[in-house]
Amino acid sequence: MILELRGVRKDYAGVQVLHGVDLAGRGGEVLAVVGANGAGKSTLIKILAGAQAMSEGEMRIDGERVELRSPHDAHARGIRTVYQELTLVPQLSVTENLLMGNYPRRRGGLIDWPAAHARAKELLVGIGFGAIDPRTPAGRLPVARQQMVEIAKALVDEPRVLVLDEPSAVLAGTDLEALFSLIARLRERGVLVVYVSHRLAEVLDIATTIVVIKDGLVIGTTEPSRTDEGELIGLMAGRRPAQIYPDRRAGRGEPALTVSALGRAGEFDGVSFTLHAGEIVGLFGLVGSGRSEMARCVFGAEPATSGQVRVPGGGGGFRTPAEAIAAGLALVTEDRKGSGLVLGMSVADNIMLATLRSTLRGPLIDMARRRRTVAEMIERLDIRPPHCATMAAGHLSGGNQQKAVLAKWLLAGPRVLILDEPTRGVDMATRVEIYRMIDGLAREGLSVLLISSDLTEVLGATDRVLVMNQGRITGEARSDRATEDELLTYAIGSAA
Amino acid sequence: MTGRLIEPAPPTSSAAPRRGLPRLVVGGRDLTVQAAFVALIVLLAGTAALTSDTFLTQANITNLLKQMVTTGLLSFGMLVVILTGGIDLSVGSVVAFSGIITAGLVSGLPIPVAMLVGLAAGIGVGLVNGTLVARFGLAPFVVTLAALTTVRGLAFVYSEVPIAPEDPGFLTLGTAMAGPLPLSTLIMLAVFLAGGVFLSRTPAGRSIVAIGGNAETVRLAGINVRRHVVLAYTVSGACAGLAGIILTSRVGIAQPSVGVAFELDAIAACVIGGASLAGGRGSARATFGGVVVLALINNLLNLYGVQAFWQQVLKGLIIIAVILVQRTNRVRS
Amino acid sequence: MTGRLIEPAPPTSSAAPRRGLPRLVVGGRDLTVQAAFVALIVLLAGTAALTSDTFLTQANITNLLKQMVTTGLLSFGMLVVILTGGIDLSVGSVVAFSGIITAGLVSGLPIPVAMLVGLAAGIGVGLVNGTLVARFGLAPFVVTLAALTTVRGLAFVYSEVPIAPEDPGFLTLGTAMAGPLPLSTLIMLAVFLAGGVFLSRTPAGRSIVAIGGNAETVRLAGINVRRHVVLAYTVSGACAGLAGIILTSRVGIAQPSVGVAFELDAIAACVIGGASLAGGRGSARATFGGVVVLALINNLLNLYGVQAFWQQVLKGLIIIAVILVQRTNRVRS
Amino acid sequence: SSGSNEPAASGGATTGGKGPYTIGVANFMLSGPYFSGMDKAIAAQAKKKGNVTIISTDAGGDAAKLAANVEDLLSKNVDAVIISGGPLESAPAALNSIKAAGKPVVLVDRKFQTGEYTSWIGPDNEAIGKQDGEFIASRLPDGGEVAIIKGGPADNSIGLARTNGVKSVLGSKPGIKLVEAPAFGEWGSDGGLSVMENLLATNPKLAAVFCENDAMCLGAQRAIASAGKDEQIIIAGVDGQAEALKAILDGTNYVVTGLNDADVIGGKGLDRAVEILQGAQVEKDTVVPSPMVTKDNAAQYYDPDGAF
Ligand SMILES: Nc1ncnc2c1ncn2[C@@H]1O[C@H](COP(=O)(O)OP(=O)(O)OP(=O)(O)O)[C@@H](O)[C@H]1O
Ligand SMILES: Nc1ncnc2c1ncn2[C@@H]1O[C@H](COP(=O)(O)OP(=O)(O)OP(=O)(O)O)[C@@H](O)[C@H]1O
Ligand SMILES: [Mg+2]
Ligand SMILES: [Mg+2]
Repeated sequence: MILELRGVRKDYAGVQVLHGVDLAGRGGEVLAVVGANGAGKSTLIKILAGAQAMSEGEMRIDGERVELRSPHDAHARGIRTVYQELTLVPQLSVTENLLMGNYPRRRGGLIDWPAAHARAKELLVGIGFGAIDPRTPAGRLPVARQQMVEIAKALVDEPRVLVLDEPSAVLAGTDLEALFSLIARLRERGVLVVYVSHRLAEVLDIATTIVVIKDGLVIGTTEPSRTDEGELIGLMAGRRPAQIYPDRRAGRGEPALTVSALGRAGEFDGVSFTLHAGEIVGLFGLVGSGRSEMARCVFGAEPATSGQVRVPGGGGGFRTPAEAIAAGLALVTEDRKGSGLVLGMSVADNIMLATLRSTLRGPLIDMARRRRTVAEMIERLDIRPPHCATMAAGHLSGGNQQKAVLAKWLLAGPRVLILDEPTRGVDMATRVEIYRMIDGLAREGLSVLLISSDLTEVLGATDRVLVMNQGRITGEARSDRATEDELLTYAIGSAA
Repeated sequence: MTGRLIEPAPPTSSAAPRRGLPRLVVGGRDLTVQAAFVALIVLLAGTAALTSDTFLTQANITNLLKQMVTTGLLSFGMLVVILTGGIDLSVGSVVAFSGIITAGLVSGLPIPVAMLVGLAAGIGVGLVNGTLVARFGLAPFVVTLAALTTVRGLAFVYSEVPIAPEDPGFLTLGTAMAGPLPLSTLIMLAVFLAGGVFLSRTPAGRSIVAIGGNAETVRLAGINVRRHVVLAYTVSGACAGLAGIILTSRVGIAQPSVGVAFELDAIAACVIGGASLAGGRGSARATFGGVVVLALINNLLNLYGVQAFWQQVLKGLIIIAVILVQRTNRVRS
Repeated sequence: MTGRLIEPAPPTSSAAPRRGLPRLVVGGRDLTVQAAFVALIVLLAGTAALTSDTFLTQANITNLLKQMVTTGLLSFGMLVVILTGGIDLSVGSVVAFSGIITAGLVSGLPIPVAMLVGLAAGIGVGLVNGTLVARFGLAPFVVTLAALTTVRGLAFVYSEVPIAPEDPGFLTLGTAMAGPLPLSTLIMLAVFLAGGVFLSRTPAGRSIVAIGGNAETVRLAGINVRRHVVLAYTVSGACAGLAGIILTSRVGIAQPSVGVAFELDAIAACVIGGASLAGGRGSARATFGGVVVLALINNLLNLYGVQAFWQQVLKGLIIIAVILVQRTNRVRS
Repeated sequence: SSGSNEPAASGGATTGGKGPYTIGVANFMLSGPYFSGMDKAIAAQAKKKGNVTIISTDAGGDAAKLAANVEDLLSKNVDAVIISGGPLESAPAALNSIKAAGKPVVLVDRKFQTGEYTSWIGPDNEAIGKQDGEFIASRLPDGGEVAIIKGGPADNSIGLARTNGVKSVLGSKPGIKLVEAPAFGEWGSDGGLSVMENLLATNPKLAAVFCENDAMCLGAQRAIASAGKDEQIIIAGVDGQAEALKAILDGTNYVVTGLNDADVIGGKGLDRAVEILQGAQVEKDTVVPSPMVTKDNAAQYYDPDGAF
């Protein structure tokens, strides 16, 4: 065994998060850790990385008991970690991010930059990302590229244990394939890969061992050959969902939003589509295909440079989000932390943010009414913990944060709801709830645009799917007839 | 989240919580910070009362109440700006500017009109600051630093020499007593009360707090971020203008050189009250507590007859001690 | 990344690049900002040369060179602190403190020893500031604000009255010429050169820049963040100490009251040089440019005989104009 | 016109005859009514003369800036420099560079402790303090508590001289107890007000207060009035600020000030500089007498429309 954990416990300010986790892995294994949002996966990983101290328990490396006091200790023991959140320094070049602290030096101690860039290039080529220019500031790369830089960074000094916390959340298509082939090569070299993901299909694909964590405890250890998605979800959530995606009967109503020939220089161009009341339309594409930018332009968050957006009744061409909201639009952005929530404010404040004036009595907010409204939303969306209204939104787990964002927008009573990657980083059980919720909203006459990089989801949860590639719509298909291959062809083929 | 050292880590960080400190939880709310703060004030005041014959005399209490008015008004305005994640260094200059304008106009105009013009001057500076920050995206520190210089210059351009309005009615605002309380203190209290309600119970107030937490989220929620930022600087300008008028009325003479470094006390009061200079955290009540603590420190140092430069040395050390204590008590979970 | 209004969005944001402005790209690097900056300096100096007979005289150029020394030294130290995402408000007080200590010791000790002790005083203040910020997690603004007060007090505690060292050798540092350049200017240039190399070509320098970009990442990379933050404040303290010694030597007398508001000019120079107060962005070269711009502004206002108070008014306006121009030219995304 | 960078071999006047002259004024700080009054008086006198151009600079209270401003003035080739040094103890660098340029320098108000200057015109601050002290003593035949409010900071030797003057007289008078305020009034009315408020709280029996300038006295007077003690406490100041003269003239408890007339000193300072440029032999140090102003003679000095 390279790595063993025994009876690991962890509490945050008295709140127990891990209740005695045991874990063991050999070189050449891919140890997948799955579990619902808030189950404690990231906490476990931070302990492995030396970024958090365990409250109780022990860790052994090669059978020898060790205590990791800092990430540095972990590095010294050959453990490298890629965190769930991107940790690059955006202002610094890729080279600096990769080599941070370990630069080649000249005589006299000064950093030898040409040598450093060469070394960085070599590392990138080594993992199949030679296309990245090591001199670019990391913050200027698309997120998928940034994720690859994160991974390259973890490989700089050939670790024996590589810990990956949801690395695939921002990857798709060829990038994802590159990651999997990299993992395969690392296995051959005898590296232990600890892999956390909510995408059960890929877990079943690449793992050698699957560990299921629930509420801070290991409740099952299995192998891909002996289980399936349904069973894993059942273990994680405590009950097995009858069905992941609700049955959709495409009950198409009047047009609710018409986008014609919309474009924004350098981002996307000539995008046209119509959303109808009561339908759920998927928007598939590889990361970087311009979907998010397009959605932001429709919503008035950024100006379009060409084309039009219209809603029935003559409105459209929104210059600000406020105008879009007034016309019945809502946008759940892909970046919860950056543009979905005010993390330091209470859940109640976040839920009320788009409808601050809805509970006014005279010039003042009626606090009692506000409390009731918030309580209703928390109950309706089953946001947990149930008494979270006064908690800081940043303390909620990822899935519950996403629900809080949804609650905010549902209160605004939109007619068109745009969801940009609403299930990214969200566990399966919660996803099922979100799909159900979207379905319910559509049945009430809402029109939904679901942007997703997850093929199964985009086919399962929608009525029809649009596909975007390099800033253009390159295909459209009915969800009940299309195949994953068909969508991928639209998404990858050249956008003529 | 980019890590920054300006502030202790926000709640999402992985920083380990402090242990071992007893917590005071009432009705599910952790009151340790508030309790520690009240305890600090009681401790300061208690020590003072026990060790100085003078502290509890009516004269001294009245002094204390009067002397906190300027810092108090400036602090509330500063808080509003700090909540948006900004800062207003120009308040001291605005105090001088609005004061001298008001005093200059009293001879020609009815007193209330002159005062309104003085207030308008403060509001004007706030509007310009806010516009430069919100509309042109300039760093608040530099914008208001430039305003500090420019507005001070303008005060001198308006009048290089002090102006003493003759009309005794002009002195009412700063010197009259309303029952046991000085009128000016009452005005400051009213500003804090109204301001507290504004920040916690109006859409605009909530928006300002939220902007400091995450401006992009607020913008995407359909709120006009720019307008609210401008509003915040305008409130600060108005508070500074009001402070200038009251100070002039209290002193009976307006000097273009008044108010140097006033901004530092105002910022200190906010921070002692637990406001985060990164924005999004801070309350009117706690800021008022900060004002009281600062006033108590000054009053005590004077009562004990501590020499001026030792006062400086001690004041700095006490501020550090206060924020250290406060930080140790902050709930982080 | 939480959205904040302190700064224009960092490069990770989705903000679109500005269009329509001509860009100057050389060897794949966008030089527009640098070019605009050099253009600004050339413009200022050119206007001055054309409109004032005096500007290009050797006497005036020498003045200009001497006058930028204090701001220059303070600005470099300030830059290092700003890069970590902090700020150092105490530098003006440190100038007074180290100056008066050095002057006080000159009579008893050899001049170089006295100067070293003065420098050590500055370093000491920097160490304390850095420790309070890095180890206790206190907000840099408040820590150094408290230090501003305390250290000023200490300067007075050391000597209430100015000290004029009799030894003429003491004046060398501040007044001697090294060829065409004042010795003090040469020292400042050396600090900027060495400092530039430190920031761009040593692991410690890179760590400081990275900490301002994302301290958590740097910590996770196994780099001791605290130690580097302490180092940054220590560099600032050392620069301020050196500035205090040179200033005393230049003026010929040490006053405990010297240096009030010096921090503001230093911060302004950094920001004019494009440093971000949120940390992680800024360079020694550009900061030096900022120092030159500020010195030129002061020199020009004097050469044209602008009235003192109007100088203040104009200085603020020019600073705003400069950062507006600079912002318009900044490349984003 | 970049002629005179070379240090002249001998100090003193380089120009004879009647001008025209350019004279540089280096103010240490203008942000006080007394100092800006001085600056104006110099300019007014120059205008009266007709053939003198003034270039005025402000160092904003920064000694290094003062040195720099002087250098700027010299590089503009002014014929003479007037330094209004305010609270500045000494300015060796500025004086050295003037000397190196071979130009005459006239100090107004402030005489520097070290360095060479051509001529000084100013008040005797200690004498003003003594004068105030004597007057207070005469009004308190039975003794009493006398408060002192200083302007600060501690290195301000103008204030120190004034306070020392008062102390030297009152310290030896039987029955008189001196109470020095711990905090500084910072030379402004607002500071004088708060310092006085605190004094009143700690010392209910005060019979008189001396402030190092009139601005602080005006604030102190307001505090005394608010406390209802204007019958009990008399006030003594220094400078002759218009508002103070008016208060004395009106017969309030503001009973005395020492006239430190910026108009007179500034005007004489300019005259002195011009005389030197014209080659006249002049007195090195000239003390401008500071008459004591009380209710009896205040009318003679009070000019409601005067600048200061
Ligand atoms: N710094 C912290 N302070 C307090 N509670 C925390 C902290 N970090 C995490 N938690 C709590 O610990 C629990 C486990 O969180 P963790 O991030 O390990 O979950 P996870 O399994 O990685 O979830 P996800 O799938 O959403 O990433 C959650 O309930 C979370 O709210
Ligand atoms: N090639 C690129 N170069 C620079 N920035 C990019 C690039 N691709 C995407 N971005 C930016 O990165 C952010 C996150 O991008 P993401 O990869 O999600 O792309 P996107 O354009 O939003 O497309 P999609 O939502 O279809 O994936 C977006 O704000 C986008 O502007
Ligand atoms: Mg996680
Ligand atoms: Mg996207």
